[in-house]
Amino acid sequence: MNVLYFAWVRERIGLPKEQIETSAATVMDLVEELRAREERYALAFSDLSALRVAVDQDLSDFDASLEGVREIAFFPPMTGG
Amino acid sequence: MNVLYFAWVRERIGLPKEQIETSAATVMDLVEELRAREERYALAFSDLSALRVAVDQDLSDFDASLEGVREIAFFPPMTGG
Amino acid sequence: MKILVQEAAFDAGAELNDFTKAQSSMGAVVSFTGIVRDLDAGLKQMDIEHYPGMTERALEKIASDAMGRWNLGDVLVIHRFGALKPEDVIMMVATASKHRKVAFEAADFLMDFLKSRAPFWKKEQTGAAQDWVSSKQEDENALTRWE
Amino acid sequence: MKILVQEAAFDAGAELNDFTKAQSSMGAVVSFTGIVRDLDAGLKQMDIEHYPGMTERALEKIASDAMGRWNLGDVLVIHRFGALKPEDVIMMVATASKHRKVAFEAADFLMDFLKSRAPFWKKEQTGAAQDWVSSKQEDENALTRWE
Repeated sequence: MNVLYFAWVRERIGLPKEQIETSAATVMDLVEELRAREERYALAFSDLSALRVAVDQDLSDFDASLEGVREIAFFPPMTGG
Repeated sequence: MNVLYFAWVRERIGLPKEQIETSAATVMDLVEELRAREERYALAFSDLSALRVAVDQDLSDFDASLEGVREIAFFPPMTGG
Repeated sequence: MKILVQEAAFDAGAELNDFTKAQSSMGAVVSFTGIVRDLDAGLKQMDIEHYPGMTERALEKIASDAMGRWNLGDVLVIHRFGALKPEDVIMMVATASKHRKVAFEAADFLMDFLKSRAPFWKKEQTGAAQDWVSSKQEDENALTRWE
Repeated sequence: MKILVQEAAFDAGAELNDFTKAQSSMGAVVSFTGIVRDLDAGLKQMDIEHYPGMTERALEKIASDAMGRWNLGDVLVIHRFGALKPEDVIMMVATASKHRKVAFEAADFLMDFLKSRAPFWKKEQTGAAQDWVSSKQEDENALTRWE
């Protein structure tokens, strides 16, 4: 699965994108997996209320299923316009 | 006093502007004077709810005083923009 | 504040760019452009009559009221009179503010007052017929929003 | 519907004119232009990051939602990404309708959703400091107006 990071999430984790092999069933499961990996992930995902997630390029929720999903992205609330 | 007419008021009366000597105390008095003059005035001023009045270039009311007034204008509701 | 009442056509895009360039601490610019709409019957010409002198006074009052009511960087109002054709630009307003809500609200306010408080009258010519455009009760009602 | 996501600068006035000229039965055009605001501390640069692919999807959804909700002649959305300087134009939207209220409302709607539902992130550089612009609760709250 492609995992993308944007803005300060990308900066904290230190990369914009990575390929992850996972059997996580939901976004939240994947977050727990990442948090357990390394300090920089734990830091980036420490406050989920400050994060948004997109599943296959649609804004989604942390309890969304990852079945059949090819791309997931984590980022702070958007500030366009 | 300069009396100005715009839009269909101007068309009904048949002129855009005239100088009128009057001792009318209020706009309404002047309207009565004009109505009594000729049919075309009576026609133009037949329905005051369809008319607006400006006194010295400020939107005003039919009971406004004409004391010291130099210019008065009659016209239908405005349709700018 | 720039207020123009003129017979000549104007370039709304160029005016928007000039207005925008003059802003440095204002992040939001809203513009409204009014265009002569074609009619089902086929519009030949739209004549816009106005009251020289009072028009400028009225527009200045409306623009000043907006500047007094909101924190605006600037206000632009341009309104044409004379003979216009379908698709001609009739008028435009623009507002600049730090905040988008304020810029939207002020432009909306300008348009509501310009519609029923600035002395312009439109006449539509469709073939043989000529008709003065009637004012709408909803336009008069719109003003109560700002009381 | 014209939706552009680009790094290059664009001419908002020329875009407004093109958009306006394409209208014949719509009398009202509203535009919003967002400009990089200078800061008290002195802004050196604003970097706009975006999510290629999702950005276009999100903007198309927002524009389609507006077209579905109101009777609009057309909708225009242009948003830049990359490195911008103070006073640069960041983005613009435009809406065309028969009625001014509808054109205003639809532009307001587009901006509300573009602000918190399109994947753009702004970072401000002032001298040595760099800060991601925080989202505002009021921007999130603004969306409830359209429910």
